[in-house]
Amino acid sequence: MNQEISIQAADFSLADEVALLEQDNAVDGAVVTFTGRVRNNNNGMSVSGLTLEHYPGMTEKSLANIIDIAKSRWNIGRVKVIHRIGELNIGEQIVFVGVTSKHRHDAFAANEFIMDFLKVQAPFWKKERTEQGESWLDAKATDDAKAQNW
Amino acid sequence: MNQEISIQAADFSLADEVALLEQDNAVDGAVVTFTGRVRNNNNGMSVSGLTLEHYPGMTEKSLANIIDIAKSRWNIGRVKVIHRIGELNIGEQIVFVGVTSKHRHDAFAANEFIMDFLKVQAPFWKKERTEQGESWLDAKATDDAKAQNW
Amino acid sequence: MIKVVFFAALREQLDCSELTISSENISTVAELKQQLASKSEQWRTLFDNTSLLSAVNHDMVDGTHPINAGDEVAFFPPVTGG
Amino acid sequence: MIKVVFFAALREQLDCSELTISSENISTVAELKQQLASKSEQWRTLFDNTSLLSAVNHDMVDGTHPINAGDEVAFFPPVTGG
Repeated sequence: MNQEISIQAADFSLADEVALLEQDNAVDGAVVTFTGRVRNNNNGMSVSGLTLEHYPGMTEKSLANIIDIAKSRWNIGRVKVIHRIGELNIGEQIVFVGVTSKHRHDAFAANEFIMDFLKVQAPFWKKERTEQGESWLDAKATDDAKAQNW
Repeated sequence: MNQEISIQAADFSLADEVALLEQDNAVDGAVVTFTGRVRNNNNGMSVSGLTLEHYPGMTEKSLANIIDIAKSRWNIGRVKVIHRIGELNIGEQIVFVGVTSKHRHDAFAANEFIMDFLKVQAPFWKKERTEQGESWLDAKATDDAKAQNW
Repeated sequence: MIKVVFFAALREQLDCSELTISSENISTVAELKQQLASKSEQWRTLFDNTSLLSAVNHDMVDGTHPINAGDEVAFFPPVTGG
Repeated sequence: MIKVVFFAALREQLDCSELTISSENISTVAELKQQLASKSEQWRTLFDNTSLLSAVNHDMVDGTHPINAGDEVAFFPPVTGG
Protein backbone atom coordinates (compact mmCIF):
# COMPACT_ATOMS: atom_id res chain seq x y z
CA MET A 1 0.00 0.00 0.00
CA ASN A 2 1.27 3.44 -0.90
CA GLN A 3 1.47 5.36 2.37
CA GLU A 4 1.71 8.64 0.48
CA ILE A 5 -1.79 8.55 -1.00
CA SER A 6 -5.13 8.19 0.69
CA ILE A 7 -8.53 8.36 -1.01
CA GLN A 8 -11.11 8.41 1.74
CA ALA A 9 -14.65 9.40 2.63
CA ALA A 10 -13.63 10.33 6.19
CA ASP A 11 -12.32 13.74 7.17
CA PHE A 12 -8.63 14.15 8.03
CA SER A 13 -6.69 16.06 10.65
CA LEU A 14 -4.18 18.58 9.36
CA ALA A 15 -2.27 18.42 12.65
CA ASP A 16 -2.01 14.62 12.54
CA GLU A 17 -0.87 14.63 8.92
CA VAL A 18 1.83 17.22 9.57
CA ALA A 19 2.93 15.37 12.70
CA LEU A 20 3.45 12.24 10.57
CA LEU A 21 5.41 14.19 7.96
CA GLU A 22 7.67 15.56 10.70
CA GLN A 23 7.98 12.43 12.83
CA ASP A 24 11.60 11.23 13.14
CA ASN A 25 12.44 13.72 10.41
CA ALA A 26 14.98 16.22 11.74
CA VAL A 27 16.63 16.74 8.35
CA ASP A 28 13.75 18.59 6.69
CA GLY A 29 13.34 22.11 8.04
CA ALA A 30 10.46 23.09 5.75
CA VAL A 31 6.88 21.82 5.63
CA VAL A 32 4.38 23.24 3.15
CA THR A 33 0.73 22.20 3.26
CA PHE A 34 -2.17 22.90 0.96
CA THR A 35 -5.72 22.32 2.14
CA GLY A 36 -8.65 22.72 -0.20
CA ARG A 37 -12.13 23.17 1.21
CA VAL A 38 -15.67 23.40 -0.18
CA ARG A 39 -16.39 27.06 -0.86
CA ASN A 40 -19.87 28.53 -0.49
CA ASN A 41 -19.99 29.87 -4.02
CA ASN A 42 -18.87 29.12 -7.54
CA ASN A 43 -19.41 31.48 -10.45
CA GLY A 44 -21.78 33.48 -8.28
CA MET A 45 -24.04 30.52 -7.51
CA SER A 46 -24.63 29.67 -3.90
CA VAL A 47 -23.33 26.16 -3.23
CA SER A 48 -24.61 24.03 -0.36
CA GLY A 49 -22.30 21.07 -0.91
CA LEU A 50 -20.58 18.66 -3.26
CA THR A 51 -20.55 15.00 -4.19
CA LEU A 52 -17.17 13.68 -5.27
CA GLU A 53 -16.92 10.73 -7.64
CA HIS A 54 -13.64 9.09 -8.61
CA TYR A 55 -12.20 6.20 -10.61
CA PRO A 56 -10.80 3.73 -8.07
CA GLY A 57 -7.44 2.36 -9.12
CA MET A 58 -6.71 5.01 -11.69
CA THR A 59 -6.88 7.70 -9.03
CA GLU A 60 -4.10 6.13 -7.00
CA LYS A 61 -1.99 5.37 -10.08
CA SER A 62 -2.33 8.88 -11.39
CA LEU A 63 -1.42 10.49 -8.04
CA ALA A 64 1.56 8.15 -7.58
CA ASN A 65 2.79 9.18 -11.00
CA ILE A 66 2.44 12.91 -10.19
CA ILE A 67 4.32 12.42 -6.89
CA ASP A 68 7.11 10.52 -8.70
CA ILE A 69 7.56 13.39 -11.15
CA ALA A 70 7.62 15.92 -8.29
CA LYS A 71 10.33 13.87 -6.54
CA SER A 72 12.42 13.79 -9.68
CA ARG A 73 12.16 17.55 -10.19
CA TRP A 74 12.69 18.82 -6.65
CA ASN A 75 14.73 17.76 -3.65
CA ILE A 76 11.88 16.87 -1.34
CA GLY A 77 11.58 14.62 1.69
CA ARG A 78 8.14 13.27 2.52
CA VAL A 79 4.87 13.68 0.64
CA LYS A 80 1.26 13.03 1.59
CA VAL A 81 -1.79 13.46 -0.61
CA ILE A 82 -5.31 12.93 0.75
CA HIS A 83 -8.43 13.35 -1.37
CA ARG A 84 -11.91 12.84 0.00
CA ILE A 85 -14.80 11.29 -1.92
CA GLY A 86 -18.56 11.17 -1.39
CA GLU A 87 -20.80 13.87 0.05
CA LEU A 88 -19.16 17.00 1.42
CA ASN A 89 -20.66 20.16 2.90
CA ILE A 90 -19.60 23.81 2.83
CA GLY A 91 -16.35 24.41 4.68
CA GLU A 92 -15.37 20.74 4.76
CA GLN A 93 -11.87 19.73 3.76
CA ILE A 94 -11.61 18.11 0.31
CA VAL A 95 -7.91 17.72 -0.38
CA PHE A 96 -4.61 17.86 1.47
CA VAL A 97 -1.09 17.97 0.06
CA GLY A 98 1.86 18.06 2.46
CA VAL A 99 5.51 18.18 1.40
CA THR A 100 8.68 18.45 3.48
CA SER A 101 12.10 19.54 2.25
CA LYS A 102 15.47 20.80 3.44
CA HIS A 103 15.09 24.08 1.57
CA ARG A 104 11.72 25.77 1.45
CA HIS A 105 11.45 26.46 -2.27
CA ASP A 106 11.45 22.74 -3.08
CA ALA A 107 8.46 22.12 -0.80
CA PHE A 108 6.53 25.13 -2.14
CA ALA A 109 7.14 24.24 -5.79
CA ALA A 110 6.51 20.49 -5.43
CA ASN A 111 3.31 21.11 -3.45
CA GLU A 112 1.85 23.49 -6.02
CA PHE A 113 2.99 21.19 -8.87
CA ILE A 114 1.20 18.22 -7.28
CA MET A 115 -1.99 20.27 -6.84
CA ASP A 116 -1.84 21.62 -10.40
CA PHE A 117 -1.51 18.14 -11.90
CA LEU A 118 -4.01 16.58 -9.51
CA LYS A 119 -6.46 19.16 -10.86
CA VAL A 120 -6.08 18.12 -14.50
CA GLN A 121 -5.00 14.46 -14.35
CA ALA A 122 -6.44 12.73 -11.31
CA PRO A 123 -9.88 11.22 -12.10
CA PHE A 124 -12.14 13.03 -9.62
CA TRP A 125 -15.39 14.74 -10.55
CA LYS A 126 -17.41 17.20 -8.50
CA LYS A 127 -21.16 17.51 -8.58
CA GLU A 128 -22.42 20.65 -6.88
CA ARG A 129 -25.62 21.04 -4.94
CA THR A 130 -26.99 24.54 -5.55
CA GLU A 131 -30.35 26.27 -5.26
CA GLN A 132 -30.94 25.25 -8.90
CA GLY A 133 -30.39 21.56 -8.10
CA GLU A 134 -27.40 19.35 -8.78
CA SER A 135 -24.92 19.89 -11.59
CA TRP A 136 -21.54 18.56 -12.61
CA LEU A 137 -18.79 21.13 -12.41
CA ASP A 138 -17.12 22.18 -15.64
CA ALA A 139 -13.36 21.87 -15.87
CA LYS A 140 -11.56 25.22 -15.96
CA ALA A 141 -9.32 26.18 -18.86
CA THR A 142 -7.17 28.08 -16.35
CA ASP A 143 -6.34 24.77 -14.65
CA ASP A 144 -5.01 23.34 -17.91
CA ALA A 145 -2.98 26.48 -18.46
CA LYS A 146 -1.47 26.30 -14.96
CA ALA A 147 -0.39 22.68 -15.43
CA GLN A 148 1.18 23.49 -18.77
CA ASN A 149 3.31 26.21 -17.18
CA TRP A 150 5.48 23.73 -15.26
CA MET B 1 -2.51 45.19 17.85
CA ASN B 2 -1.93 43.53 14.52
CA GLN B 3 -3.65 40.14 14.72
CA GLU B 4 -1.74 38.94 11.70
CA ILE B 5 1.70 38.97 13.33
CA SER B 6 2.92 37.31 16.48
CA ILE B 7 6.49 37.32 17.79
CA GLN B 8 6.59 34.90 20.67
CA ALA B 9 8.82 32.65 22.75
CA ALA B 10 6.06 30.07 23.16
CA ASP B 11 5.40 27.29 20.69
CA PHE B 12 2.32 27.44 18.46
CA SER B 13 -0.26 24.94 17.23
CA LEU B 14 -0.55 24.54 13.48
CA ALA B 15 -4.07 23.16 13.87
CA ASP B 16 -5.21 26.12 15.99
CA GLU B 17 -3.72 28.65 13.57
CA VAL B 18 -5.34 27.05 10.54
CA ALA B 19 -8.65 26.79 12.42
CA LEU B 20 -8.49 30.57 13.02
CA LEU B 21 -7.70 31.25 9.36
CA GLU B 22 -10.71 29.15 8.32
CA GLN B 23 -13.16 30.26 11.04
CA ASP B 24 -16.27 31.94 9.57
CA ASN B 25 -14.45 31.99 6.26
CA ALA B 26 -16.42 30.01 3.68
CA VAL B 27 -15.29 32.16 0.74
CA ASP B 28 -11.66 31.02 0.71
CA GLY B 29 -11.28 27.47 -0.60
CA ALA B 30 -7.49 27.36 -0.37
CA VAL B 31 -5.18 27.41 2.66
CA VAL B 32 -1.42 27.20 2.26
CA THR B 33 0.83 26.91 5.29
CA PHE B 34 4.57 27.03 5.68
CA THR B 35 6.20 25.76 8.86
CA GLY B 36 9.93 26.10 9.43
CA ARG B 37 11.63 23.97 12.05
CA VAL B 38 15.11 23.70 13.54
CA ARG B 39 17.08 21.21 11.45
CA ASN B 40 19.72 18.95 12.96
CA ASN B 41 22.44 20.08 10.60
CA ASN B 42 23.71 23.08 8.71
CA ASN B 43 26.61 22.95 6.27
CA GLY B 44 27.47 19.50 7.58
CA MET B 45 27.78 20.63 11.21
CA SER B 46 25.65 18.90 13.76
CA VAL B 47 23.35 21.45 15.39
CA SER B 48 21.83 20.93 18.83
CA GLY B 49 19.74 24.09 18.90
CA LEU B 50 19.36 27.78 18.19
CA THR B 51 18.96 31.08 19.97
CA LEU B 52 16.86 33.64 18.12
CA GLU B 53 17.42 37.34 18.69
CA HIS B 54 15.24 40.05 17.13
CA TYR B 55 14.74 43.81 17.03
CA PRO B 56 11.43 44.47 18.83
CA GLY B 57 9.32 47.03 17.04
CA MET B 58 11.15 46.85 13.75
CA THR B 59 10.30 43.15 13.44
CA GLU B 60 6.57 43.84 13.55
CA LYS B 61 6.82 46.85 11.25
CA SER B 62 8.86 44.95 8.70
CA LEU B 63 6.50 41.95 8.68
CA ALA B 64 3.43 44.22 8.41
CA ASN B 65 5.02 45.88 5.40
CA ILE B 66 5.75 42.52 3.73
CA ILE B 67 2.16 41.37 4.34
CA ASP B 68 0.81 44.64 2.86
CA ILE B 69 2.83 44.14 -0.30
CA ALA B 70 1.64 40.53 -0.58
CA LYS B 71 -1.98 41.70 -0.25
CA SER B 72 -1.49 44.26 -2.98
CA ARG B 73 0.05 41.71 -5.36
CA TRP B 74 -2.27 38.73 -4.86
CA ASN B 75 -5.94 38.24 -4.15
CA ILE B 76 -5.63 36.70 -0.72
CA GLY B 77 -7.97 36.46 2.25
CA ARG B 78 -6.39 36.01 5.66
CA VAL B 79 -2.75 35.96 6.66
CA LYS B 80 -0.94 34.89 9.81
CA VAL B 81 2.78 35.09 10.51
CA ILE B 82 4.29 33.70 13.71
CA HIS B 83 7.99 33.85 14.51
CA ARG B 84 9.47 32.45 17.67
CA ILE B 85 12.36 33.99 19.60
CA GLY B 86 14.69 32.76 22.33
CA GLU B 87 16.09 29.26 22.77
CA LEU B 88 14.88 26.53 20.44
CA ASN B 89 15.86 22.88 20.16
CA ILE B 90 16.12 20.49 17.20
CA GLY B 91 12.77 19.80 15.58
CA GLU B 92 11.02 22.75 17.25
CA GLN B 93 8.88 25.04 15.16
CA ILE B 94 10.47 28.43 14.39
CA VAL B 95 8.16 30.13 11.94
CA PHE B 96 4.64 29.79 10.57
CA VAL B 97 3.07 31.52 7.59
CA GLY B 98 -0.57 30.80 6.75
CA VAL B 99 -2.47 32.33 3.84
CA THR B 100 -6.01 31.72 2.58
CA SER B 101 -7.38 32.57 -0.85
CA LYS B 102 -10.21 31.83 -3.24
CA HIS B 103 -7.84 30.44 -5.87
CA ARG B 104 -4.90 28.35 -4.79
CA HIS B 105 -2.12 30.04 -6.74
CA ASP B 106 -2.61 33.31 -4.83
CA ALA B 107 -2.10 31.55 -1.49
CA PHE B 108 0.95 29.62 -2.72
CA ALA B 109 2.63 32.68 -4.22
CA ALA B 110 1.82 35.07 -1.35
CA ASN B 111 3.01 32.54 1.23
CA GLU B 112 6.36 31.96 -0.46
CA PHE B 113 6.74 35.71 -1.09
CA ILE B 114 6.21 36.45 2.61
CA MET B 115 8.78 33.81 3.60
CA ASP B 116 11.32 35.03 1.04
CA PHE B 117 11.11 38.63 2.27
CA LEU B 118 10.95 37.65 5.94
CA LYS B 119 14.27 35.87 5.31
CA VAL B 120 16.03 38.99 4.03
CA GLN B 121 14.18 41.91 5.65
CA ALA B 122 12.80 40.93 9.04
CA PRO B 123 15.36 41.60 11.80
CA PHE B 124 15.87 38.15 13.28
CA TRP B 125 19.26 36.56 13.90
CA LYS B 126 20.05 32.93 14.62
CA LYS B 127 22.88 31.74 16.81
CA GLU B 128 23.55 28.02 16.48
CA ARG B 129 24.71 25.67 19.19
CA THR B 130 27.02 23.08 17.63
CA GLU B 131 29.71 20.69 18.87
CA GLN B 132 32.18 23.53 18.20
CA GLY B 133 30.31 25.94 20.48
CA GLU B 134 28.00 28.81 19.60
CA SER B 135 28.17 30.78 16.39
CA TRP B 136 26.03 33.31 14.56
CA LEU B 137 24.61 32.04 11.32
CA ASP B 138 25.78 33.67 8.11
CA ALA B 139 23.14 35.05 5.78
CA LYS B 140 22.81 33.12 2.52
CA ALA B 141 23.33 34.80 -0.84
CA THR B 142 20.69 32.44 -2.24
CA ASP B 143 18.11 34.08 0.04
CA ASP B 144 18.87 37.50 -1.43
CA ALA B 145 18.62 36.06 -4.92
CA LYS B 146 15.25 34.45 -4.16
CA ALA B 147 13.79 37.71 -2.85
CA GLN B 148 15.03 39.58 -5.89
CA ASN B 149 13.23 37.17 -8.20
CA TRP B 150 9.78 38.44 -7.18
CA MET C 1 -13.34 -8.98 -24.29
CA ILE C 2 -12.77 -5.38 -23.32
CA LYS C 3 -14.14 -3.89 -20.11
CA VAL C 4 -15.40 -0.34 -20.69
CA VAL C 5 -16.23 2.01 -17.81
CA PHE C 6 -17.85 5.47 -17.74
CA PHE C 7 -17.74 8.17 -15.09
CA ALA C 8 -19.45 11.31 -13.84
CA ALA C 9 -21.69 13.25 -16.26
CA LEU C 10 -21.01 10.77 -19.07
CA ARG C 11 -22.05 7.83 -16.88
CA GLU C 12 -25.29 9.60 -16.02
CA GLN C 13 -26.06 10.66 -19.59
CA LEU C 14 -25.43 7.13 -20.90
CA ASP C 15 -27.21 5.69 -17.88
CA CYS C 16 -24.45 3.08 -17.87
CA SER C 17 -21.40 2.70 -15.68
CA GLU C 18 -19.81 -0.36 -17.23
CA LEU C 19 -20.14 -2.73 -20.20
CA THR C 20 -18.08 -5.39 -21.91
CA ILE C 21 -17.54 -5.48 -25.62
CA SER C 22 -15.82 -7.93 -27.96
CA SER C 23 -12.28 -6.96 -28.82
CA GLU C 24 -12.76 -8.14 -32.42
CA ASN C 25 -12.32 -5.32 -34.95
CA ILE C 26 -11.11 -2.94 -32.25
CA SER C 27 -7.44 -2.12 -32.20
CA THR C 28 -7.39 1.46 -30.90
CA VAL C 29 -9.27 3.70 -28.49
CA ALA C 30 -10.65 5.67 -31.45
CA GLU C 31 -12.09 2.49 -32.96
CA LEU C 32 -13.73 1.55 -29.67
CA LYS C 33 -15.21 5.02 -29.45
CA GLN C 34 -16.59 4.65 -33.01
CA GLN C 35 -18.23 1.39 -32.11
CA LEU C 36 -19.81 2.78 -28.92
CA ALA C 37 -21.03 5.83 -30.86
CA SER C 38 -22.85 3.55 -33.29
CA LYS C 39 -25.12 2.17 -30.54
CA SER C 40 -27.63 5.03 -30.79
CA GLU C 41 -28.07 8.67 -31.73
CA GLN C 42 -27.64 9.67 -28.09
CA TRP C 43 -24.43 7.67 -27.72
CA ARG C 44 -23.13 9.18 -30.96
CA THR C 45 -23.73 12.70 -29.69
CA LEU C 46 -22.02 11.95 -26.38
CA PHE C 47 -18.98 10.27 -27.93
CA ASP C 48 -18.59 13.02 -30.53
CA ASN C 49 -17.72 15.36 -27.64
CA THR C 50 -14.08 16.19 -28.28
CA SER C 51 -13.40 17.10 -24.67
CA LEU C 52 -14.05 13.50 -23.57
CA LEU C 53 -10.98 11.88 -22.00
CA SER C 54 -9.95 8.24 -22.20
CA ALA C 55 -7.77 5.90 -20.15
CA VAL C 56 -6.48 2.40 -20.82
CA ASN C 57 -5.58 0.31 -17.79
CA HIS C 58 -5.64 3.42 -15.59
CA ASP C 59 -3.35 5.53 -17.78
CA MET C 60 -4.68 8.58 -19.60
CA VAL C 61 -4.23 8.00 -23.36
CA ASP C 62 -5.31 9.48 -26.67
CA GLY C 63 -7.30 7.94 -29.52
CA THR C 64 -4.35 6.31 -31.23
CA HIS C 65 -3.57 4.15 -28.19
CA PRO C 66 -3.81 0.38 -28.92
CA ILE C 67 -6.38 -1.80 -27.18
CA ASN C 68 -6.00 -5.50 -26.50
CA ALA C 69 -8.35 -8.14 -25.17
CA GLY C 70 -8.51 -7.93 -21.37
CA ASP C 71 -7.86 -4.19 -21.23
CA GLU C 72 -9.95 -1.86 -19.09
CA VAL C 73 -10.88 1.25 -21.05
CA ALA C 74 -12.47 4.30 -19.41
CA PHE C 75 -14.23 7.32 -20.87
CA PHE C 76 -14.97 10.41 -18.81
CA PRO C 77 -15.34 14.21 -18.92
CA PRO C 78 -12.44 16.49 -17.98
CA VAL C 79 -11.60 15.97 -14.31
CA THR C 80 -12.65 18.47 -11.63
CA GLY C 81 -11.15 17.28 -8.35
CA GLY C 82 -8.96 19.08 -5.87
CA MET D 1 20.35 63.19 20.70
CA ILE D 2 20.24 60.05 18.59
CA LYS D 3 19.55 56.61 20.04
CA VAL D 4 21.77 53.97 18.44
CA VAL D 5 21.15 50.25 18.86
CA PHE D 6 23.17 47.19 17.81
CA PHE D 7 22.13 43.59 17.31
CA ALA D 8 23.39 40.03 17.08
CA ALA D 9 27.08 39.45 16.22
CA LEU D 10 27.73 43.20 15.98
CA ARG D 11 26.28 43.78 19.45
CA GLU D 12 28.54 41.06 20.86
CA GLN D 13 31.66 42.25 19.05
CA LEU D 14 31.11 45.85 20.20
CA ASP D 15 30.07 44.59 23.61
CA CYS D 16 27.38 47.26 23.44
CA SER D 17 23.66 47.02 22.73
CA GLU D 18 22.72 50.70 22.89
CA LEU D 19 24.23 54.17 23.14
CA THR D 20 23.15 57.76 22.66
CA ILE D 21 25.10 60.22 20.63
CA SER D 22 24.73 63.95 19.95
CA SER D 23 23.00 64.70 16.68
CA GLU D 24 25.35 67.64 16.05
CA ASN D 25 27.40 67.21 12.87
CA ILE D 26 25.42 64.12 11.90
CA SER D 27 22.96 64.47 9.06
CA THR D 28 23.04 61.01 7.45
CA VAL D 29 23.44 57.37 8.39
CA ALA D 30 26.86 57.35 6.71
CA GLU D 31 28.03 60.24 8.87
CA LEU D 32 26.83 58.50 12.02
CA LYS D 33 28.68 55.37 10.96
CA GLN D 34 31.86 57.44 10.43
CA GLN D 35 31.60 58.89 13.89
CA LEU D 36 31.06 55.49 15.49
CA ALA D 37 33.99 54.07 13.51
CA SER D 38 36.26 56.78 14.97
CA LYS D 39 35.77 55.51 18.52
CA SER D 40 38.50 52.85 18.27
CA GLU D 41 40.38 50.58 15.88
CA GLN D 42 38.01 47.75 16.71
CA TRP D 43 34.92 49.86 16.05
CA ARG D 44 36.46 51.06 12.78
CA THR D 45 37.00 47.49 11.58
CA LEU D 46 33.45 46.50 12.50
CA PHE D 47 31.82 49.54 10.87
CA ASP D 48 33.94 49.17 7.73
CA ASN D 49 32.09 45.91 7.09
CA THR D 50 30.09 46.68 3.95
CA SER D 51 27.54 43.96 4.64
CA LEU D 52 26.34 45.80 7.78
CA LEU D 53 22.67 46.87 7.52
CA SER D 54 21.09 49.97 8.99
CA ALA D 55 17.59 51.05 9.97
CA VAL D 56 16.16 54.42 10.98
CA ASN D 57 13.00 54.37 13.08
CA HIS D 58 12.49 50.69 12.22
CA ASP D 59 12.80 51.07 8.46
CA MET D 60 15.74 49.56 6.59
CA VAL D 61 17.66 52.41 4.92
CA ASP D 62 20.96 53.03 3.18
CA GLY D 63 23.82 55.38 4.09
CA THR D 64 22.34 58.44 2.38
CA HIS D 65 19.27 58.39 4.62
CA PRO D 66 18.90 61.58 6.75
CA ILE D 67 19.06 61.44 10.53
CA ASN D 68 17.35 63.90 12.86
CA ALA D 69 17.50 64.41 16.59
CA GLY D 70 15.23 61.90 18.33
CA ASP D 71 15.68 59.20 15.70
CA GLU D 72 16.42 55.61 16.60
CA VAL D 73 19.17 54.22 14.38
CA ALA D 74 20.07 50.53 14.30
CA PHE D 75 23.08 48.68 12.89
CA PHE D 76 23.11 44.94 12.46
CA PRO D 77 24.46 42.07 10.33
CA PRO D 78 22.39 40.59 7.49
CA VAL D 79 19.30 38.97 8.98
CA THR D 80 19.00 35.19 9.36
CA GLY D 81 15.49 34.49 10.63
CA GLY D 82 12.81 32.21 9.26
